[in-house]
Amino acid sequence: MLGEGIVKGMLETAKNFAGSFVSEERLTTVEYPEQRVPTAENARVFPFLVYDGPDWEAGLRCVACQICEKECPPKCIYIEKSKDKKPDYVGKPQIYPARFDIDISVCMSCQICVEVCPFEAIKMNTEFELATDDRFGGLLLDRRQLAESNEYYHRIHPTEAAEVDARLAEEKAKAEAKAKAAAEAAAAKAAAAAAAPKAEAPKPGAPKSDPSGAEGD
Amino acid sequence: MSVIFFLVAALTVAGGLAAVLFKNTVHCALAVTVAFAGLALLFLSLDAQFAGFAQVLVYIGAVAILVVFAILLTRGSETPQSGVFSKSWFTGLVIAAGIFAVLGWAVMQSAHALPQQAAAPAVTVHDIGVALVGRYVLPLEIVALLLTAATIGAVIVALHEKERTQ
Amino acid sequence: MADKLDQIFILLRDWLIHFLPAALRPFAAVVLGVVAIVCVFPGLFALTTVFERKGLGRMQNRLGPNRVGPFGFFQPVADGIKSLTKEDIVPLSADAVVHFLAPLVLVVAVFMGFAVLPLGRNMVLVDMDAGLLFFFAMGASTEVSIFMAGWSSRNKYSILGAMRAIAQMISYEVPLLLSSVTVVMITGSLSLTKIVEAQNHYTGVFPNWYVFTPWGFASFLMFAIAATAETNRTPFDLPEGESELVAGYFTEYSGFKFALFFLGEYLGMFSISGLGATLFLGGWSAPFSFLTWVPSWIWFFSKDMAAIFIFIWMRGTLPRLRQDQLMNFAWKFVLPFTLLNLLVTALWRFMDGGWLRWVVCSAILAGAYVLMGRTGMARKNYGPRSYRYAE
Amino acid sequence: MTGFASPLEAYLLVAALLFAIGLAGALTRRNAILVLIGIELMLNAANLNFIAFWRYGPHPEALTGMMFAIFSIAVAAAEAAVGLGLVISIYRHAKTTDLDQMNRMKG
Repeated sequence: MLGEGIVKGMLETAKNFAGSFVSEERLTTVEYPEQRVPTAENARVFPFLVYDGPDWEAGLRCVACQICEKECPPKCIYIEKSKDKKPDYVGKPQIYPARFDIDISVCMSCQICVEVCPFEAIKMNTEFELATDDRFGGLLLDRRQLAESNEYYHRIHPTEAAEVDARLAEEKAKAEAKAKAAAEAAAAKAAAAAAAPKAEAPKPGAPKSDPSGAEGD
Repeated sequence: MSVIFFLVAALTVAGGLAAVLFKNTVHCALAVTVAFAGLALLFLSLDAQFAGFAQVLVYIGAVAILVVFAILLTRGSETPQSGVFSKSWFTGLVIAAGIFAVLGWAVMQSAHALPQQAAAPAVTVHDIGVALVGRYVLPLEIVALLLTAATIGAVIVALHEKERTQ
Repeated sequence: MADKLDQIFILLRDWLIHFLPAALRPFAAVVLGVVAIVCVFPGLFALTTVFERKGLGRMQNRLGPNRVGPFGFFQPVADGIKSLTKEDIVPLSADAVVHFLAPLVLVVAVFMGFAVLPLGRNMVLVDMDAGLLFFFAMGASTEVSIFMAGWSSRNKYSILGAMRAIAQMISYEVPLLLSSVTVVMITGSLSLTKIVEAQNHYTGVFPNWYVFTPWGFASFLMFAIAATAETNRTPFDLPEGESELVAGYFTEYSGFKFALFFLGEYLGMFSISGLGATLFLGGWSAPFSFLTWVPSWIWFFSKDMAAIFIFIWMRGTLPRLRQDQLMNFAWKFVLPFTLLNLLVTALWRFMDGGWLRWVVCSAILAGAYVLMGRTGMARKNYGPRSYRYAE
Repeated sequence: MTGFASPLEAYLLVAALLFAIGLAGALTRRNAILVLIGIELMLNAANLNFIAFWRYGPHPEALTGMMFAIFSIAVAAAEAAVGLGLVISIYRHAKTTDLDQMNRMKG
């Protein structure tokens, strides 16, 4: 009969209307600022810079190699190398970024900078509340704003950070073993050629990893 | 005769004048709507409620809308370049002025014979209904027939001639 | 005491005007009535907007607005401030005068309709002999304002929306009038107060409302359909069709003029719901004889609000019709059915009281409804879709 | 306050003025629709006369003038519908509503 479907539909909406007052699970709305959906572990918004240790400036893993700057598709990363070197977290003197800016109004969250970084220095953040009332400089983040501790990284991406740490530790161990072997070899050499003038001993924090060699290229 | 009468009469005449003088056809249609509304108010001031409301319902609700529909269907909303008045406008104006002069003269001449004041007639809608189906039942039927014929006629006249266009 | 409460607004008005000299009193009484209507219904409009949004949300398992004030009830205040402070934009090519006048004409015409609605016992602004005709005359005037708005904006969406709105309003005005005529036939009066009086008595505890008769129920149904179309509400909201016409005839309106259109639409809903309640649901009369002690105006407003709730409910349920479906429905189903209903009403009027006329009238109407629904509104198989491209 | 001998005279003068305006419109405009508008104005002026005479006439209870006006309103609606239908039909045929260009019957 004409109008049957209308009545059926009206009953359906009436059920929804009454049901929404009775059962809470019908209402799927999350009232955002007060209630939040926990962010998924693999969520990514914009990049940040990881630092180790308590001091953000000293602990930055970035060595200003500028690979990310070159690879960035929308060219939103600006890096200025430092003139001097300073020891990185393992103590090896490295160039550090005197300036590291990311324009997140340009960034498209593609994660390529993270993929290409040989130092695990740049990672994706999950922070999305970045609105600002400053139209011109507000979305240009400098290195102070970008720097986040390794603990923070562990907090937002625990699985990934654990992998990264394991890899770094492995590389560090490898580098130390290599250094040790080199030192031993040098010592053996020195012992063998005792008559020869004293050679310069390799410094304790020798080439940390293979990519660092690549950086020197 | 009160201030209200003069205001309403001025509104009606202004609406009519504007309808005749405006260049844009849609403006003319809207102006004539004002004239229709003024006439409805004049009917009300003459204690003819039913006629006044029928006037609003038919003229503003139907005729004015029909007119604007016709204007838009005939692309008449643009002002034509060649002028809005016909070649023989002067003759028309003279005839209209002459008729107004004659009518005005006639009214003025017979003014003394017109009734002075009349008590407002106590006519209810019920009386009108009774008169419509009593004394005036034949005209009513004829009007019904006429309206049916007009509906059919208007549909046929304005119907798209499919054979011709395809 | 109950009588006092029932007439409280009349008594208040009389008390207020007794301070004035006798010559001014009738004038002041009218002014007070107008002021009351002009305050109460926009207030109801503000309340309705927030309830509509919350109710629609609930129907779609959402929460609806809940940010401004407790449970979001101050939302209309925020909306009002917003629309008042927004820039009033008039398109460069628009016809400025007509563009300005359109919302005013709409709101004035809609407000005029309230003048004849009996909001309670003795609570009618003008008790006109031809009240129903006046109401429909004012309703017809809104079409002009819609045309003015659409045409003066010089925007294709506006003019399309306006033409759709006018075509729809003209098509559905016929069944709207014809379904009201049945009530006039039985009551023998166009005065809305007389129509309410005719329904204000009881058989046992049940009221003699017209909706509880076969012809009255059919009329009420057709009236409701036509009224929904007349106020451009879902499922007949083609003139506004956000998804196709942006906002129809008020696309080019912003700020307070837009708010006026919005107000006009809701006031139209209130007035036509009030008319429906007056014609078929006994206006301000109580639904049971033992409830007559409740003030009459409470009944009127609760019936009005119930009708508004049904409007909102339909909006939450039904999708929009297509233009050809709309016109087919008006001319092939609603109009013939109301015409038949006129005949049935005449039959009811002249058959002797008793069960026979109930059976005969109900049978005719139900049979016609089923038959016309099957034949006229049957789903047609149009075959494979054919396309015509522009040359 | 007025120079009119009777209220009826004022109404008759307004009606005459409207009639003349309508006639002028019908005779001077080029657009067929505006000619129709002029005719409607003339009809309305006549209605006003009927109502005024009914109101101030000797037998208002007979409703003659009122009835005439009501029938005239009904007929005018039909006339407008048919007239505009004709205009639209002519427009389809001649692609114009300009009456000065519709001179094909001219010898």
